[in-house]
Amino acid sequence: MIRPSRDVSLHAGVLAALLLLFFVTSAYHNGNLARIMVLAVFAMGYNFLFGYTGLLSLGHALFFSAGMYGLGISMNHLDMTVLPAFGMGILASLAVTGAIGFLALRTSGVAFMIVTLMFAQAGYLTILLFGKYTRGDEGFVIQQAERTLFGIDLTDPTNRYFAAFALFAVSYLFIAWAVRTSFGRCLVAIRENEARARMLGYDTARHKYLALLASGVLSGASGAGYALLFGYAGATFASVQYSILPLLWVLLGGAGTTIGPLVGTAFAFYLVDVSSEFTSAYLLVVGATIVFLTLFFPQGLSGELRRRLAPWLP
Amino acid sequence: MASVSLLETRQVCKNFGGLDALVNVDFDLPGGQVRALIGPNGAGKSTLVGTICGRIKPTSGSILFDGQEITQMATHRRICLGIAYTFQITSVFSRLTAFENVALGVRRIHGNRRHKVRGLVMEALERVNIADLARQRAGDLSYGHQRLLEIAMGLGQSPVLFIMDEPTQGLSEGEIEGFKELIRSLSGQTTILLIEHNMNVVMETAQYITVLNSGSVLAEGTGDEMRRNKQVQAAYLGRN
Amino acid sequence: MKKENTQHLAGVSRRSALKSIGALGGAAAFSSIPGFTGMVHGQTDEPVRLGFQVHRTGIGAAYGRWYERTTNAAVERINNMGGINGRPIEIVGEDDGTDPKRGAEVVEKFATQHNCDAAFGTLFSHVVIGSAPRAGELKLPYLVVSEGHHVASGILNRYTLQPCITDVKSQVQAMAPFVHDNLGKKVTMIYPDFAFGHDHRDYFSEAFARRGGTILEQIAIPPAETAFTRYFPRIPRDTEILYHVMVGPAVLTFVKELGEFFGGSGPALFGFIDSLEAVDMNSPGLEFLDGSYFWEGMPRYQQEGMLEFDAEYRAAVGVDANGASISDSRDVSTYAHMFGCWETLHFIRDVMTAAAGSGNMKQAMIEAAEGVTDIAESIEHPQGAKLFNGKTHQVFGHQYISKVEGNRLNVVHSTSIEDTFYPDEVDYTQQEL
Amino acid sequence: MEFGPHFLLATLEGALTAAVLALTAVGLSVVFGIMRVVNVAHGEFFMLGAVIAWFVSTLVGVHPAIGFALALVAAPVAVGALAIVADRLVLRRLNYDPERTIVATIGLLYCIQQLTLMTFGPDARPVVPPFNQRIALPWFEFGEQGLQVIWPWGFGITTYKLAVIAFAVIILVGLWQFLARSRFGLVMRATQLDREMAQAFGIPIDRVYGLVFGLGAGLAALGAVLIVPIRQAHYLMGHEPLLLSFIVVIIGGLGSIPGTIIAAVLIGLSDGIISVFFSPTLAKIIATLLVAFVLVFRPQGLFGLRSA
Repeated sequence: MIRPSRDVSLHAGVLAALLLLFFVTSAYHNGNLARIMVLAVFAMGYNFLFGYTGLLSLGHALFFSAGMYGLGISMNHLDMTVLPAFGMGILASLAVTGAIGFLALRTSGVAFMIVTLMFAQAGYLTILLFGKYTRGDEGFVIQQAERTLFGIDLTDPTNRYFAAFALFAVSYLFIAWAVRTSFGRCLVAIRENEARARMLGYDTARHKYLALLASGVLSGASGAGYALLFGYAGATFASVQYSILPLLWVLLGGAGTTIGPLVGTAFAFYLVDVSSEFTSAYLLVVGATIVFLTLFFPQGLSGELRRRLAPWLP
Repeated sequence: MASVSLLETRQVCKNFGGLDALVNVDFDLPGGQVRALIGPNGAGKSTLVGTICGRIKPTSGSILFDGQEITQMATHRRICLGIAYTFQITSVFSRLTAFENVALGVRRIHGNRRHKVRGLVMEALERVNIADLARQRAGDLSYGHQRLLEIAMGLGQSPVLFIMDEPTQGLSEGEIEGFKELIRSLSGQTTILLIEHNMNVVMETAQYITVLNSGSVLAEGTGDEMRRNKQVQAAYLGRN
Repeated sequence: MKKENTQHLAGVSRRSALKSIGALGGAAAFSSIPGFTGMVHGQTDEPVRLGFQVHRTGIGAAYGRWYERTTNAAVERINNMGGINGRPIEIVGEDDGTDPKRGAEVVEKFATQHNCDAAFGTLFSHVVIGSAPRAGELKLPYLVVSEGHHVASGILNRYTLQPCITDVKSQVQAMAPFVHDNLGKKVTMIYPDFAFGHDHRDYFSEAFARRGGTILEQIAIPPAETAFTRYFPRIPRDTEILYHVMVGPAVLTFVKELGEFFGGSGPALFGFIDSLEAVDMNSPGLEFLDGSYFWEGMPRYQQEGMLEFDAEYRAAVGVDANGASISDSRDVSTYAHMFGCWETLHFIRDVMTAAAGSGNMKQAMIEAAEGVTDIAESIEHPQGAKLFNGKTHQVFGHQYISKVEGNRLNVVHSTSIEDTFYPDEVDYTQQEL
Repeated sequence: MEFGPHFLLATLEGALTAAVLALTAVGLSVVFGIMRVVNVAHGEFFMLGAVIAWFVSTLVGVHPAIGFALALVAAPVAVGALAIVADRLVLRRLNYDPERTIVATIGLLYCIQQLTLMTFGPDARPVVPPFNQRIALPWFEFGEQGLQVIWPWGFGITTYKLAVIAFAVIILVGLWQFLARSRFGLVMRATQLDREMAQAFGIPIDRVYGLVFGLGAGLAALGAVLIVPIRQAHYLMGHEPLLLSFIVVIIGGLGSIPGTIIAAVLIGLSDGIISVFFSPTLAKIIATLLVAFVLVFRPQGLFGLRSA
């Protein structure tokens, strides 16, 4: 099969490159990369369910915002410090994913898409309903002074970068490891042919549930990380748009590949960022690029790389 | 009295929207035997093995495996007891390599121990003579090779009971010979339940034959007994 | 956690007495700040770069277009008058998609990529709140034109100011006396079910009750709703005044369905112009609004004998006497809000002028701004005189109430600045710069 | 307002929502059912219908009724033609791969929105209805003098809203007949059942797909033209009809046109009726969860077959 050394060197290379980029790029790109790394965790979580397990959810904004509000509300209303609040973010996303997964996984295919979409919409409206605590669409700020961890000021650009890097690295290595385990390979089997996987003796329902939990928790970690590092929580992040974005990032970057989500998130970010500098019609550029990519890079950027140059790409 | 049967079905019935597919089927399979399940089209062969491996829930009756009641047990748990099943319609993971197809079953039993898994997978592939195709995508294999891969997937699980639904369909003459060889080499180690249309294969491999007709057991016995059985002849000739 | 500061505006009466000294112009107010007078060295010809966060796409796009036109007009005027400390203003405009995530990214880009001296111009509250933390961390003066109560509520930071447009809390509470004394005692409120609407609900209800009125019912409309008739039966029969405010693309539907629902026999209406901002009063279906009242931040239709700088401002921006584009009379501006960009740019010029020569321009700008108190009515501040509160970073000003008469809005009342005061909720000057 | 009239009013408003939703959702349903693609840009076709209606009715500038009548024909045709072009240039080249069409139609969505923003602008623009009379509705009550007719405050509907409901019903019945009886309908059903088989029988699949995509988009545009005199044209208006029709199609059961219509009526009415009993946002939450739970316990939709 695949020689492990290439995998390991790819993962090490990606992480080393991200570390190196901090020292060679400008403050502006540093800031962008910190953001991209945090959001790539969201995309990786999404990819774990969609790219590896084959379940297309349209409700991940809810898992992201569960983490975001879990941290934000714990800090602003319960006066928690960063670490326990981050734990609350994780717990909140775990609880929300656990409950929704229990119901939504009774369905599959398009019904799964709609059920997750509906639960996420209900979640979004619930955030508005409890505007007293969430400040609804307007959201709230997590004060700069409170965003410190072990005495480290997370709002400092360097610290922020490395905090984002740490979150990214942990998630990335988790995914890289998980997809190599027999659990991860079974997810791929479920994606390819669930009935057959069951007939090989795998409890596919349990596998899907665990995959959804992992996916939800990674999304929640990303949401909590975003709120923590950028100081804001708001209902916008629970809206449908933020369920479609990770799908888009993953498909652009390459579904079912470990580096796809990072590639896709970075690509989408810079596509908007660069094109909006040249034209106010940047959405047209973004839209046309997306259509172009789907026509000529059917498996996403890193999927295409795998197909053409590096079939071993995990 | 302690049961010597590995598999027993008791009064199994299955009704599909008013249509009786199985009627009070009592079926016993002793451990170590190679058994063929034959019968005309629509006799209920696939339905019966479906209820055994859990793809189909029986309307009534019970199924025992190794003395354990498994009628309500989830499919994957039955498989974990040592039942392997190859599909009638080829159902491989077409975008994964042949190696990975077999490895999935092996890993479920042996965990993710790289060398152990590699050894068992290659062994299974070699037994069906497609070891040289291990790195190919299953979907790119010829139909016959996909059928053999299905069998290798079952072998990889070292099953106690190996159920094969029309394994020789689509195989070439040479491959059928190899298949017969394989069954003979397995007999004694593994209990095999074979649904088969190719009478040549049945006669040469099965120690015992069960004939199913219109959802119930028509006759059981050795190949020679069945050949002579008037009812069996009628069932087949009546259709032809 | 946010500290409640119940201290009242110090010296309010003295400051409001200064209102009459309008002719002094903007820069006069700063002369009393020590250390900032007459320091003009360190001047360069480099343009002053101002990051302009524009709602070009998304639900704020109708506002964004007019904010951009107003901004361009103000920049042209300021540059023709010699710019800031002799340096021309260069606007670095970038779309934020009316999205808090992109908004924060854009602010970051202004600070670290474009080396802007300040950022300004954001309207939608969620974009302001999403972006402000980044502005504060990057120490980039961030001057918003939003109406939100976010700045004055104390949740933002020392680098965020709202110097030229009043906030919803002061607007809303200033309406209560007029509504109570002239329109009716029993009010039903309809507002969008998000923070902006909740501010209306909370602050108006409180002020109206203080005045002795009764709130009969509060009807919150879910966001992104496109059909409204089914909610109107919740309006109690004995409602004397229906208080309405709606934002977003469906505002016209809302107002039209309100008219169709009552069919000419409903309660009196009092609304915030947000319900009809950028909407032509001659639009089909709005006839029933005749005789109803609206709050306006700045009167859309040119008024006889008031707001003396209004005409000049209209000409500069390219808006006719009816608040529509000079080139297309059906293209109605967001007149009640967009003056904020014009005034904010002049404010930036004045504080940067006052801060000229100091080592850290951005810090000096904030300090200079915090020293501002009175803002006189002038061509630079055509909406009217204002009083800036350096502690809360929020400006206070006049509010206008207009009546719809023959498809135009005529001002019937303007509040005093004092009507809009409320106790301070924060003292940003206590925060580190 | 008293419960009775309130309930009836909410039902009437729900019926209006249902009528337009049915048209839009049937458009999505034929695309989804036959081509098996999720067209994320469906809402943008709806929006374009409204925008074109505005252009046609304002540029023609004669009597509003004539402009509107013209828009009723021009908008669906133009939008349908555009969809056919999009099918030919993009979807066909993707071989209707489910995942890739999602991404490609997201791209189309951005393009259409931005182009509309650049030409039509960001404002909500009204279209004058061809006729619009408010009809006050009566209510019956047992008072002291026995059964009385009362005219509750605000209890009414406009003639135009009633006409929209009627018109939508006519179009849907016509469409149903067309699909059930015409040759094209037969070809469509054959394609839906088995693409390969249909191809083997000499059905030009590519052309059928193009026409189906055009028909779907045209129906969305037609729904939009009908609603635009009530709800204005705006470049972001496609979002809600997309979500709602998507839901309706799944609840109705994939590819079942009668199922889609019944689901549209159920969703439209329940959205209206639930709003009578709960505070507005809570009503939305309940309506949303209701859809989720219907699918959790009946994943094939209300009228779909289990195997689907």
